[in-house]
Amino acid sequence: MTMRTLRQTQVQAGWVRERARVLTHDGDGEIFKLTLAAPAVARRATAGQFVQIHPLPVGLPGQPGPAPTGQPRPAAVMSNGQRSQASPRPAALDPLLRRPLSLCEIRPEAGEISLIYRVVGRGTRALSAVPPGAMVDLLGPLGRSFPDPRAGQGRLLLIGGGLGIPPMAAAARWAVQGGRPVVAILGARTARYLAGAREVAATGVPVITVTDDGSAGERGLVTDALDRLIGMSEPASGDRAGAAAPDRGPGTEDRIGEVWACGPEPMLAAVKERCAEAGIPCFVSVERFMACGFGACLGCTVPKAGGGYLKTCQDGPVFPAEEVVLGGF
Amino acid sequence: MTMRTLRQTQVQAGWVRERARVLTHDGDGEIFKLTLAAPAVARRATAGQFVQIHPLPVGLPGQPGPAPTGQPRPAAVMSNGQRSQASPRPAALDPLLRRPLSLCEIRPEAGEISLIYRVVGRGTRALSAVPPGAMVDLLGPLGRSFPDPRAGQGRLLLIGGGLGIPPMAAAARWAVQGGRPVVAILGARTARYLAGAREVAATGVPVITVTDDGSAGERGLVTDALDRLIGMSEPASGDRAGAAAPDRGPGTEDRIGEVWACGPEPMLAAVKERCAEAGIPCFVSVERFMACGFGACLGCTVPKAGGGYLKTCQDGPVFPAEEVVLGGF
Amino acid sequence: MGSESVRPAGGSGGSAPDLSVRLFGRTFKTPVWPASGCFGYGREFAGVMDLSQIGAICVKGTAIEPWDGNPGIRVVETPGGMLNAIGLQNPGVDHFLTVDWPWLQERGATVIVNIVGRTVDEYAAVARRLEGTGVAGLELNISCPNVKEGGMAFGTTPRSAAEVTAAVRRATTLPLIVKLSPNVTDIVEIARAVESAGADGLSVINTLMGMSIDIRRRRPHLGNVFGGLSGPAIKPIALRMVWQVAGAVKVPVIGIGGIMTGEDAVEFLMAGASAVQVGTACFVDPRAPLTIAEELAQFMAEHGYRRVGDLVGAARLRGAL
Amino acid sequence: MGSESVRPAGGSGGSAPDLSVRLFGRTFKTPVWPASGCFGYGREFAGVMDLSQIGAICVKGTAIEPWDGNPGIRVVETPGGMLNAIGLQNPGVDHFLTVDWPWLQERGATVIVNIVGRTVDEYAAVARRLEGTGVAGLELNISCPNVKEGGMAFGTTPRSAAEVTAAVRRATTLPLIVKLSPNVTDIVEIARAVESAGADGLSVINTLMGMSIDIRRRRPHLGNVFGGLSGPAIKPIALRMVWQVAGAVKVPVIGIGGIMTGEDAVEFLMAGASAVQVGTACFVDPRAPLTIAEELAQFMAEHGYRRVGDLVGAARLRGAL
Ligand SMILES: Cc1cc2nc3c(=O)[nH]c(=O)nc-3n(C[C@H](O)[C@H](O)[C@H](O)COP(=O)(O)OP(=O)(O)OC[C@H]3O[C@@H](n4cnc5c(N)ncnc54)[C@H](O)[C@@H]3O)c2cc1C
Ligand SMILES: Cc1cc2nc3c(=O)[nH]c(=O)nc-3n(C[C@H](O)[C@H](O)[C@H](O)COP(=O)(O)OP(=O)(O)OC[C@H]3O[C@@H](n4cnc5c(N)ncnc54)[C@H](O)[C@@H]3O)c2cc1C
Ligand SMILES: Cc1cc2nc3c(=O)[nH]c(=O)nc-3n(C[C@H](O)[C@H](O)[C@H](O)COP(=O)(O)O)c2cc1C
Ligand SMILES: Cc1cc2nc3c(=O)[nH]c(=O)nc-3n(C[C@H](O)[C@H](O)[C@H](O)COP(=O)(O)O)c2cc1C
Ligand code: FES
Ligand code: FES
Repeated sequence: MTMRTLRQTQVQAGWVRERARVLTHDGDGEIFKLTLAAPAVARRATAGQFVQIHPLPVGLPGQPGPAPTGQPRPAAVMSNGQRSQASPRPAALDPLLRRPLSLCEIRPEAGEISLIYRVVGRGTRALSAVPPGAMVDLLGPLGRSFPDPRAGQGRLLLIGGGLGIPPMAAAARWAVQGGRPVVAILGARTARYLAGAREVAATGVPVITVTDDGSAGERGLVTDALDRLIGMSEPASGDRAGAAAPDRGPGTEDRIGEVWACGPEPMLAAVKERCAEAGIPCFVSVERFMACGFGACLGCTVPKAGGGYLKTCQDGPVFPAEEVVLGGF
Repeated sequence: MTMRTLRQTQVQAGWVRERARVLTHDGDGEIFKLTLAAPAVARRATAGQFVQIHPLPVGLPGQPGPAPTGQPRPAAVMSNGQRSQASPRPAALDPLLRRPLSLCEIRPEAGEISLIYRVVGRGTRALSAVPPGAMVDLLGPLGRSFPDPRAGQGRLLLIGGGLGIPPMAAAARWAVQGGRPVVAILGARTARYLAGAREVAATGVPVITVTDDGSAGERGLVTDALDRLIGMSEPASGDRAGAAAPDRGPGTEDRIGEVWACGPEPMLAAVKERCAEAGIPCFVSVERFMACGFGACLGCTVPKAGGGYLKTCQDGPVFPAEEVVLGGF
Repeated sequence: MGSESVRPAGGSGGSAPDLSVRLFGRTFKTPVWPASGCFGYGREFAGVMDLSQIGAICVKGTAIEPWDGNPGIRVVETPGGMLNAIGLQNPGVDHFLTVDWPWLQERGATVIVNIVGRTVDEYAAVARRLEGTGVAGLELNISCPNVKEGGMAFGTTPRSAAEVTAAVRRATTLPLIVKLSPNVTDIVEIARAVESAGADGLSVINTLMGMSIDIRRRRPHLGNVFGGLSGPAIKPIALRMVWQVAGAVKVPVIGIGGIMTGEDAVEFLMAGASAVQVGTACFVDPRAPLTIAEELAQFMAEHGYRRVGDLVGAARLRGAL
Repeated sequence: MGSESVRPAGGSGGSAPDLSVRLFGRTFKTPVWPASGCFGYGREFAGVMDLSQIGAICVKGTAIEPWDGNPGIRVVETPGGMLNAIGLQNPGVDHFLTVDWPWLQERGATVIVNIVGRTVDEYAAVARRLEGTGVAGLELNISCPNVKEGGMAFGTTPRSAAEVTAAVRRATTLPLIVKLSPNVTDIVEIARAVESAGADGLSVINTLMGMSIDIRRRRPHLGNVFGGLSGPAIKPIALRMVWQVAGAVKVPVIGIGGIMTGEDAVEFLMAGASAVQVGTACFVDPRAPLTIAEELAQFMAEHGYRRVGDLVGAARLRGAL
C-alpha cells in the first residue's frame, strides 16, 4: 500500500456550525473531559478530525447574554417583548478566537462527541468554567482524518503522547470497527497526564502505557516502546513484550504495518525518524495556533518537505510524516 | 440651616476592598436586584454612597479561573498541589473596569447590602450572569453620602427617577431612623421601571408614584408632583394631595424643607431650578462614567458652578445643587 | 439613566431598511464586506453561505508571482485581538485568474482584489493583469515593505504612497481603493496624498504593528517577531482614523478594524465611513459579513434609518472638531 | 503539548528573588511603578497600601500653573481598554511642592514627577522648580500639544522631541526620563533623538489616540472627541515599541502599556525594559503595583530568576531581529 493511496483515504467532510449542549463536564482543575450533544458534528466526523470550539455564544444575533451560566440570565429581548438598550449581541472578547480540540470520542449513534483538554491559557480556562446544560459553539468536523484503517496493511500502531492521547480513542474505535489489528502506546510525563488512556482502552485495543517517571505503566519514553515493537515485529527478533499485545496472532498480522502518532512535536519527529528507518508508513497529527481552523487565514502553516507550506487545519492536522518538516513548534 | 452646614454633614468614609458573596440575584432580564454579604462595606456605608463592582475576581493573585459560574471550576493550583502552566491570575478583560452602583439597602446589622441595576451594556450584562453563591469584587463605600437628615429642617422630600429610585431606599431608611419627617416622589417611564420603589415603601415613608404613561400611580412627571408638593407646603395653598402625605402633622413639619434627588440629569436640572425658585435646599446625586471611582483618574468630573471641575466620585456623587452645572451628561 | 435615543429627522418608516450602497459607480448589496486576508478567495466559506449575498468580497492580498509567506508561528491571540504574521502568502494573480475568479464568478460573487507588491512595478503589473476581467475594483495594500526604500512600508510616507497609487492609477481603469497603514504619525497627510494621486476610495485601516512574548520559552511568539494587530482591541484607533480621514478627503472611506457586530459597523458609518470591512470576525463567525449586515439592518429599522447613507457621518453633525 | 519551560542558566536558587533595580544611580525597591495619571499624587491609595513599598510613584502630569482639563465626558471603556480625555487637569507644580510632596515624603514615598507644558519654556520652568527638592526624577510627557507647532504633540517629530528634552536637560540635574508617544511612524528615530538630547531613560509608551461613538446619541462619547487608549488592548503595540527602542538606545527603557499581571510585566522585561509602569490596572485593583510586583517575584522564584536583570532582554537573546 503506498503512502499516496493511504493519503487518499483521509476523510475531509463538509463542516457545519453547531451549538452544542454540554452533557457532562468533569475535571480535576487542569484536565477536563467534555461530552457534548452535537449530532451534526458527530454524524460527519472521523477520527483525527477536530472542532473549533468557543465557550461563549458568539456571532449569533439576538442570543441572550455572554455568559453560559444558567440563571439568572440576561436577555436582549425582555420577557415582556421590549428590547433592552444593551447591544443585542455582545461580541465575544475573552477568548476572542475559537480553540481547536481533537475529537476524542465520536458517537454518531447517540449524536454525541467528547473532548479531553488541558487548561493551559485563557481559552481553555474559560471553557473549563462552562457548566453542564450550557451551550458551546462549534465548527466541525474540521481537517483531514487519519487514513482509512481498512486501507492499510499489517498491525496498526497508535502512539499518543500527553494530550495527543485523546484522539487515539476515536482512532482505536475506527480501527477496531474496521477489523484492523491494532496496538497503542500511550505515554505521558506522569500518570496524571494519561488523560484519554481510559477511553482508548475502552475500545478493547491492547495498550502499552509509558510514563517518564514510571508512575503508571513502564518508565521511559514512547519511543522506547516503539523501538521494542518495531524490533519485535521483525520475524528475526526474539525480544517480545508479551503483555503488550495479548491478542496478537501469528504471521503478518503481527508486523507493525503503519503508525499514527499524536503528541508533542519532538516526539512526532522521533517517531517519524524511526518509522522512516524501518520503512513503516507513518502519519502524524500536528498542532499549530489557529485563527480560523478552516483554511481561510493561513495562520496554521507547517513547512512542507521540499519547500512551501501546508495548512494544518485543512491539509492536516494528520499528515503523512514525510510530507512535513517537524520541529518548528 | 445653611447649605454649607448641611454639606459638612455629608459622610465620606474610608473605603475598603471586599470580596462579597452573592446571596440573592433576581431579575427579569433587564432589571436586577443583587443582595450581597459585604459586612465591611455595610458597616461603613451611608445612604447616597456607592460601590465600584466587578463581576470577576480581579487583581487577586492565585484566585481560581475567570468565570464565577460554579462548577466545574478551574484552579491555578491543582488539587494535588501542582501548579498549572496557566497564568495564576488571568486579568479581567470584559469588563475591564469596575462599574459604579448606588447602595440601595444598607444593613450593617446583617452585614448585607443590596443593589438594583439595569442591564445597559457589557458590564451590567456580565454582572447579571453572576449566580448566587459566587463572589463579586467591591470597592466601597465610595463618595459622599446625602447630608445627615437630622441636620436639616422641615419635611425632607426624596425624588427618585428611574434607576435613581434605588438609592432613595437607603436615604428613606436613614431619614426615618433619624426621626426626620419625609416624603418620596418616585417616577419612571412605566411601572416596569419603578425598580426600588418597593424598597423605599418598605421603610414606611409615604410615596407618591408617577409614571410617564400612567401605568402605575399618577400619569406625569416627578416635577408635576414636586410643584404640587411645593405649592402645597406653603401655608396659603389649599390644593393638598392628601393621599401623598398621610402621616403629615400640622405646622412646619409639613413644609418641604429640603430636597434630595437622583435620576436623569434633565430631571435633576428641573428639580434644581424649582428648588432654587422656592428657596429650598436641594441635593442632587449625579452620574458620570468612572474609571477608578476613588478620585485617582479625574475621569468623572462635573463642571463646578463658577468654573473648574469637581470629581463625581469623591466630591459627590451627592452635591448641593447650586455647586454643580447640570445638563452635561 | 438619561441615555435617550436620538432619532434622525426621517422618522421610522414602515418598510425594511435598504442596505445597498452606491460606490465607485456601482451598487453593492450591502456595506459590510469581508476584509482581505480573512476570507481567502471565498472558497472556505461557500459551504455555509451564499457568496452572492455579500456586498463585495475583498480577496487575499495577491501578487504578480506566488509568495510563500513567513516561517514559524504566524498567529497568536492577544487581549481582545490577535497578531498575524502571515507574510502575504498567496498563489499569485495568474492562479487567481485561472482558478479562483472563474469559480467566484460562477457563484455570482462581487470581488475586490487586494493587490500587493515589493516594487511599484509589481503593483502595476498585478493591476494590469486584472484590467478587463470584470472584478469590481482593486484595493491597494500599501503596507508591504518597500524594497527600494529599505523595507519601510509604502504606506508610511506620503511620497511613496502617492507614487505607488499613481503608478497603479495609470495601469488600470478599475475603481482604485487604497488601503492605509495605521502605523503613521499623520494618516491624514497620507490620505490626502493618495487621493491626489488618483485613489477612488480609501480603506482605513490595516493592522497595527505589535508583538507578544512567550515568557516560558523566552522568545517572541511569532516567527517573524512582529505581527499585525487586528480585532476589537484596535477598534478605537481605527475609528479615530476613519473620523480623521473622512473629514479630510472627498472620496469614500471604507472603515475597517475590530468590527464584530452590527453596532460596531454603525459606529464606523457614523464616523464617516461609506462601507465597512470585517476581518478577524470571519474567523470566529464565518458568516460574520452577513450576520453583521443583518444586525445593521435591525439597528436601522429600530432607529428609523432608511438608507445606509442616513448613517454615514451622522456623529459628525453635532459635536466638536 | 510540547510547551516546556526554558529555564535560565542560573538555576533556581533557594533564596527569594531580589526585586530591587538600580537605575539612574539609585536603587528602587521594585521595578513595578504606578504610571502617571493613574495614581494621582498617591493620596487616594494610602488607605489600602504602604506607599513606601512602591518602587517609584509617577505622579500626575504637572504643569507650571494649574490646568483645568477638558469639558464633557472624559473616560469610556472600549474592548479590553479604555479611552481618556482628561486633558492633563492638574493643580500645578507649586501646589505639588507645598501640599503633595511634603505629604508623600512623610510616607517615605519615592516620587518621579511627570511634567507637562505647552511650550518648551513651560517644561523647563517646571523642571527648575523641582531642582533640589529630593524627588527621584522627572518624566517628560511629550504628548502635550506643541503650541508653537500648531498643536502637533512635541513627541511626534524628532526635532521637537529633542528640543524640549535638551531644554529640560539644561534646567535640571535630576534623572530625566522622556516618555514617548506611540502615535508615530518611527518611534526609534524619536528615541534616538531624545537620547542624544540628554535623556537618562525612556518611558515607552503613552496612550494611543482613539475614539468611540455613542450610536444612540449619535455623537462621540468623549467631550474632546479623541482620547488616549490604554489597557490590555494596547499591550502588543507597547511591547513591540519597547522591543524596538530597547534595541536602539543605551539608556534604560521603562515599559508601559496594558500591564495587568506579573506575567505581563515579565513580557516587557524580557522585551528589554528595565522596569515597568502600570496605569489602567490601578483603577481596577488599587494595589496593582504591589500585586504585580508580588506576582513577578513568584514567577521569578518558580522559574529560577534571581535578579530582575536576569529577565531584562531575555527574549532577545535567541530569535530573529
Ligand atoms: C488540531 C488541534 C487539536 C488539538 N487537540 C487538543 C486536545 O484534544 N486537547 C488539548 O488539550 N489540546 C488540544 N490542542 C491544543 C489546544 O488547542 C490548545 O491547548 C489551546 O488552544 C490553548 O488555548 P488557551 O487559550 O487555553 O491557551 P493560550 O493562552 O492560547 O496559550 C497558552 C499556551 O498554550 C500553548 N498553546 C496555545 N495554543 C496551542 C496550540 N494550538 N497547540 C499547542 N500549544 C498551544 C502555547 O504554548 C501558549 O503559550 C489541539 C490543537 C490543535 C491545533
Ligand atoms: C455613582 C453612580 C451610581 C450609579 N448607580 C446605579 C444604580 O444604582 N443602578 C443602575 O442601574 N445604574 C447605576 N449607575 C449607572 C451605572 O453605573 C451604569 O449603567 C453602568 O456603569 C453601565 O455599565 P455597562 O457596562 O453595562 O454599560 P456600558 O457599555 O459602559 O454603557 C452602555 C451605555 O450606558 C450608559 N452609561 C454607562 N455608564 C454610565 C454611567 N456611569 N452613568 C450613566 N450612564 C451610563 C451610556 O449611555 C452607555 O452608552 C450609577 C452610576 C454612578 C456614576
Ligand atoms: C490573518 C490576516 C491576514 C490579513 N491579510 C491581509 C492582506 O492580505 N491584505 C490586506 O490588505 N490586509 C490583510 N489583513 C488586514 C485585514 O484586512 C484588516 O485590515 C485588519 O485585520 C483589521 O480588521 P479586523 O480588525 O476586522 O480584522 C489581514 C488580517 C489578518 C488578521
Ligand atoms: C486616566 C489617565 C490619565 C493619564 N494621565 C497621564 C499623564 O498625566 N501623564 C502621562 O505621561 N501619562 C498619562 N497617562 C498615560 C499612562 O501613564 C500610561 O502611559 C498609559 O495609560 C498606558 O499604560 P496602561 O495601559 O497601563 O494604562 C494617563 C492614562 C490614563 C488612563
Ligand atoms: S487556522 Fe486558518 S488557515 Fe488554518
Ligand atoms: S472616577 Fe476616577 S476620579 Fe472619579
